[in-house]
Amino acid sequence: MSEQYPALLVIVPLLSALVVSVAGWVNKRWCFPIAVAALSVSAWSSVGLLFRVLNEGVIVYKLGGWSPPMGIAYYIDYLNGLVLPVVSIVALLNLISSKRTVEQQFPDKTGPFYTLYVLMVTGLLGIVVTGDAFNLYVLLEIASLTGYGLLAMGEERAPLATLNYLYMGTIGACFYLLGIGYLYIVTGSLNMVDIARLLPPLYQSKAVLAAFIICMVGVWLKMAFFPLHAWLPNAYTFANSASSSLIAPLVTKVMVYVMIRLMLTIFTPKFVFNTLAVHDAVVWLAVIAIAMGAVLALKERNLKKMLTYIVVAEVGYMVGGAWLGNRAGLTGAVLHIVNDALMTLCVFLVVGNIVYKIKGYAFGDLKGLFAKMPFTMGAFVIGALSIIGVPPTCGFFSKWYLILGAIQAHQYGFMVALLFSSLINVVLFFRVFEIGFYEPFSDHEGHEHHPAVMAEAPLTMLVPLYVVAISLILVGLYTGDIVNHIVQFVIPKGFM
Amino acid sequence: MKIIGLIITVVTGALLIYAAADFPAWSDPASPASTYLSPHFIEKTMEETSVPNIVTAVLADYRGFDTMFETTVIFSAGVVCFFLLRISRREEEEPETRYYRHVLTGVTIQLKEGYKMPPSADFERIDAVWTPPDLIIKTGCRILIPFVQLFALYVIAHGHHSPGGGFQGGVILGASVILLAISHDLRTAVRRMSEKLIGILCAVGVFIYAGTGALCLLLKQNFLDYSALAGVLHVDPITARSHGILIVEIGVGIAVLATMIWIYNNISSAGRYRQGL
Amino acid sequence: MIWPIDLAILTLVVIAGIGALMVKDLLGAAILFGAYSFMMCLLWSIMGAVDVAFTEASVGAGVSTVFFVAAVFRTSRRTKD
Amino acid sequence: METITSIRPLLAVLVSLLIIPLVVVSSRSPNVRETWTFVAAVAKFLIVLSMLPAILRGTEIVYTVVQFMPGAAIKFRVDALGMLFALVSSSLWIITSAYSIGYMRGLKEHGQTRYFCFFAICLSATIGAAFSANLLTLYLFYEILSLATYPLVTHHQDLEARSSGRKYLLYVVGASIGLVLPAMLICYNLAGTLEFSKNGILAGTAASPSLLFILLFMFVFGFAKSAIMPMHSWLPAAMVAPTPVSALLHAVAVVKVGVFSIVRILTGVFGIQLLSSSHLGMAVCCVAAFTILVGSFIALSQDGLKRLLAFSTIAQLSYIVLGVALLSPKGMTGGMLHIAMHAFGKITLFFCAGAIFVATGKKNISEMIGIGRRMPVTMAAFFIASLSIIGMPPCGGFISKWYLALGTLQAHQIGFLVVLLFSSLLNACYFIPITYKAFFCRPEDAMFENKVQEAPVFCVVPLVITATISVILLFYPQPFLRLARMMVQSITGV
Amino acid sequence: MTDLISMVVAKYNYWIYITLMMIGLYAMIAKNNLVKKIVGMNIFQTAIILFYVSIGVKKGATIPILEHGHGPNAHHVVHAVDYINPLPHVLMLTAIVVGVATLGVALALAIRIYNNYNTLEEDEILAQVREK
Repeated sequence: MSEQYPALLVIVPLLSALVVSVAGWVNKRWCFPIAVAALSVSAWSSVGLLFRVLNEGVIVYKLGGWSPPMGIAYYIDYLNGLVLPVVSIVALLNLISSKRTVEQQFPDKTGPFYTLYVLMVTGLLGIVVTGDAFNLYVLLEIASLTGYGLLAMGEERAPLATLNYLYMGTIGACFYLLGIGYLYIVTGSLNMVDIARLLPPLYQSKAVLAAFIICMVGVWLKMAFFPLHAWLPNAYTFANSASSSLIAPLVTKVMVYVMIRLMLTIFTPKFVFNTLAVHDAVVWLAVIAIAMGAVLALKERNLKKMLTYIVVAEVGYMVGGAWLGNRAGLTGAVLHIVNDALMTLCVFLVVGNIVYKIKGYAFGDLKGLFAKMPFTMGAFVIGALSIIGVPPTCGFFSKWYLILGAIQAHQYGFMVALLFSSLINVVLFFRVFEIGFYEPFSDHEGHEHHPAVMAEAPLTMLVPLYVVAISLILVGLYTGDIVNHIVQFVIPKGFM
Repeated sequence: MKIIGLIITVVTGALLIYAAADFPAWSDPASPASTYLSPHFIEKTMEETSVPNIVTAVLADYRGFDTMFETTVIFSAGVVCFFLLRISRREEEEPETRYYRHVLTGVTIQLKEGYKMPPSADFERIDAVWTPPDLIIKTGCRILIPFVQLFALYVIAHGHHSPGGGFQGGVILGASVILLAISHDLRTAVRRMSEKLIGILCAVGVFIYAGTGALCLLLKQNFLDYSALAGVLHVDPITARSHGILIVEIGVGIAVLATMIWIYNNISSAGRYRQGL
Repeated sequence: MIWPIDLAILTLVVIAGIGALMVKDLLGAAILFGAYSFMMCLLWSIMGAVDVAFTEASVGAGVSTVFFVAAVFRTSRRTKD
Repeated sequence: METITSIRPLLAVLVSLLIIPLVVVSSRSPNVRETWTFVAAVAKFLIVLSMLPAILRGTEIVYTVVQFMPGAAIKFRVDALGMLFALVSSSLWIITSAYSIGYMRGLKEHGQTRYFCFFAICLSATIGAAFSANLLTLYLFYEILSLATYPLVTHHQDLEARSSGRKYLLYVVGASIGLVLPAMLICYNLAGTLEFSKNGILAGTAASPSLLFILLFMFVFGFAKSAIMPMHSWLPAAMVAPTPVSALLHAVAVVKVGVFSIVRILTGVFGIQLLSSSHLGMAVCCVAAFTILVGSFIALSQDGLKRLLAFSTIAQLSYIVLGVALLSPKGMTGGMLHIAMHAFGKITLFFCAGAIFVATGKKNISEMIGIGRRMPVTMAAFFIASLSIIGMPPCGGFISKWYLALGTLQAHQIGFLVVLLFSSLLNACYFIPITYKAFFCRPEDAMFENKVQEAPVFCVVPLVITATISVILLFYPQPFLRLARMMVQSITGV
Repeated sequence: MTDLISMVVAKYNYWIYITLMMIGLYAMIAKNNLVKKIVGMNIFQTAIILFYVSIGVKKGATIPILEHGHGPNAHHVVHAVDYINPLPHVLMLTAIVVGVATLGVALALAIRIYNNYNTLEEDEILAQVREK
């Protein structure tokens, strides 16, 4: 069965999304178990795939039995072998955690919600696993459309924010499609590996240059890379917490994966860093992205929106790291895809718990939260420390590689930006801690004994949260193994 | 915003025009796109899949995986529209006064809150903004719809040999029901195809496609490799491919048919399912 | 391919497109968009993309226009630009 | 040098973390909870002690937990200096635990479970820092310590605690992320490793003198816990914490980790050859001397007892830095020894301040006139400890000061000798009057009744013990002196 | 000059596609009415489809449906030059479907927005949001 893992990975969630949809009309209670089972199979096969990749190297799976470039093929190498388990496990954990929220917020629409949820995960997994440039576009649209649906159900302002996201997302996806069209017109192929094989004689072509620029802009739009980030904060803030904690950790990270895939596999580092040689400019863009993300986050008086700006800054980390053009930087960027997905999931799950209990996420709502929800806030502390970059949480190690890459590439601006954003993150999170810890201020040196009223989130929400929080530390401790056994094979040979 | 838009547009346009200079000449038979992959499709399709319409063959077989997700896209659009717009019975406030119309005479009666009409075939429920449908349109459409549907079935079935296929046929089928909803009213259309049926049909359509693929997988072939069906269908692998394509086209047709109606129902009534257009 | 027809349709496509965006009535915009799609469909059938043209005729000129009209009916025809 | 691989360093770090769940679970019954703390404290001390014989034999104990990348791992190496520091802090934890019980219960503080939990984390981090074999591990435990101290500093959860907590974080975490982290990465990029070595990892790399200078000061100021001026002002602010916290953390664990880190940087990363050949040691000495003098002067003008002790700590910490940065064997021995001597002296002083607060509620020196009549034991201990800090016999502080003075002579730096002596004079100026006024004031000025009423026994016994140890250390300064000498010998070969 | 003119003439389809695309893009950025933006979005998408279809065009070739597919002459030799490149058509069928799906979702969102704010003009909505 293990040779069919690549198909199972995507097909099982797809089929079960359909079953969930039908179950929604028959008996709503079946939806959740089916969805969990489907994503568990996905997670299982993605981990199985990762181990197969570790043992056997690149896996090619021909869909429909047609060999590429005629048909569509999956290529699973170290890069997506690493990203796949992250996507599926993050989605699974969030699904389990958000059960109560979904029942609270959409009592009548659990069926469609879970359908869209599983479809979205299908789309994201498909994006990561596919080896065909056009197939990626189709899956991108699945992920986006379901994402719009999920995000739009929220507060009053959610539909407008989502519609803006839809405009930007469509422009982004269409730019990507157009870029692929440009590649197709000069090479005649749609298969990523095949395009890479055909491209070298065409490196000087204006069409290839334009294709690269258009694809990049499209992908940047989708990942909210500054200054194309304007859609993200509102769309994520006003959405319901079950959706935002799926989409915030995964969508930007998967798009970063697509960017790295474009750079490494389709256009190859030789074109990107030698022929084109604009990486300095992009790194400076990333510097601005990080700085602006941090500063804009500082302005917010609202936990969820603050976190969305941190997501914008983190995108800057990864883009900058990937464009540093050296081993350490790229290692950092790839590692940060994994780490940031987990970190963002952790903090957004916390927001989900808070919203479930307190029904608000403005700073004013957080008073006394350490006493009310000590376990949730404990996990929040771990997530926050990871985002700040405190060892031994995983956030530290990706930052380590990114800074090392910056030093080796003599991009001191990027290094300063990373440190600056870490410091701002300290301010951001400790501001939240302060509100949760001190306010309302205890009178007269706190010698009174306040019996704290605990109102902790249910266990189904806490257990996934703690799984994530502990995995932040575990991933941090096993960074060495991840880098030595996986990430270093991601980077093509001969890369600096 | 206008100025920013103009600048962005001009810059993008300039880049695209600049790049177009390096394109192969338009309609050049020697361009890479025409010489690299397409000759294989054109020359081998008949041998490999036994389908004369190359587009259908490539769509449903060589790149069948794309098409499966294309169907999924349309399915998810349907679910999204339902998810966003449909106002559930619990949230929906019943109007204070209900209106019923006697079908034969056209007499309309108004019921205040609390009163209910005994179920009767002679009366139909109508909305406050109800307008009598035009007889000519009503009759014309009633005559037209069967032919539209027949044509749609032809398009699906004949997709192997002529332009068309599951998608186009499905859209036309859906359009015929939408036509019914427009020419009569939404209640009539929903009575013909209930919401639950539509919702299930969408999923079933995609399921036929993906399930066919999964069946191939269970028959020890790769996903969507229709030649695996040869044993089940008792034909040779090439014909099995052709049949496989037909099966998935039917799936596409069902999914598209149902989704188009679903989206229309939700948009035209803003999720209330009362009065359509 | 007959290039005058091709050129004429291309011109019409652009005009219909601009018209759909300029007209100060959303219902009009919807109908003009239908016309645009139909012109596009003709253009593609001239180019030999019969399947694409067929799809565009049923989807772009047909169902999309209906969706637009339905949505405009449920919201408002008013527009400032 | 011979090395043994053993898991004991890791156990020493983990043992106090392991009891945290137990502490939390038993939060309803304080006696059980405190028993767990004691168990952990004693266990930690015993584990550390069990490694002492091996260290004294001249072997090193090594344990690698995880290897992240070449030259950077979570790795423990117990050497003489680490052993010295670990012994001091783990032994004082036992005493502080006892004191905490008296203090916290005496004042009916809230959140005692939280307090004991974070105290345990702090101790783990301290031992971890003491045993760390490379810069990365040191940084890791340094950061954990910073963050785990924050809830302790802000224990009272009022406005003052919040602003102090902000200041604490701004200085300590801000400096470590903003300065130490990049400096560490630059080092890693230059040397390809972060492992402390005898000759320093930066020796022999292509670093230019100006880069070395910048790096050195990024480290010295980055480890802001050492309170080298101008990075000192968090320490007086952090005195809002409950007194046991100030005692153990701001006299022993936290600040000493800062100083310890600087010592490691000077000896293990730069190496004394590099420092002396590039005259960077002098620069550090100057900064330290400045801190000593200014700190002592400011202490002179303080009225709040804990604030006075804080500024005194700032000055004393720089003794250690000065001693090591002199780069002469005697000076280094003195500096390392001062880690232990100052710890026992200063913790006694803080205990006394806390005991006074528990018994009378007084915080300011001006309100303590005549207090010796009411709390004679406490004030006697206070007197002994202040002698130790001043550096006068019969206390342990005398030995370390003696070595420091010899070190300045050995390094031919008479200027620093003057600084040392002058600052000792200043120490005397601000400590002696307190004791004097406590015992020998005119009866009509006394603010207290002539009736012995000490603080709870849990408060008094610990401070008597630490004061006694201070005295004993003069006559029997082992194993600390031996450890310091071994360390110096291994670095300098003398 | 003649080069330029001949280039302009030879690739006029591409120019038209760029023009349409820019019209759509401009409308999406600059228009104020939400439905107008959606119209612009669809024009933008169809422009890309036009581009792809233009790639497939081949001089002297016919539509990509094999003649005499079945029947007595079924297996005659097929020459690639005789038929238009089918691959872009396949891709664009998918793109059209994606287009209509996006359209449906966008309109659903527009209706929800209208239900909340009773207007489709972006500036009026933003003014209402700011008031709250």
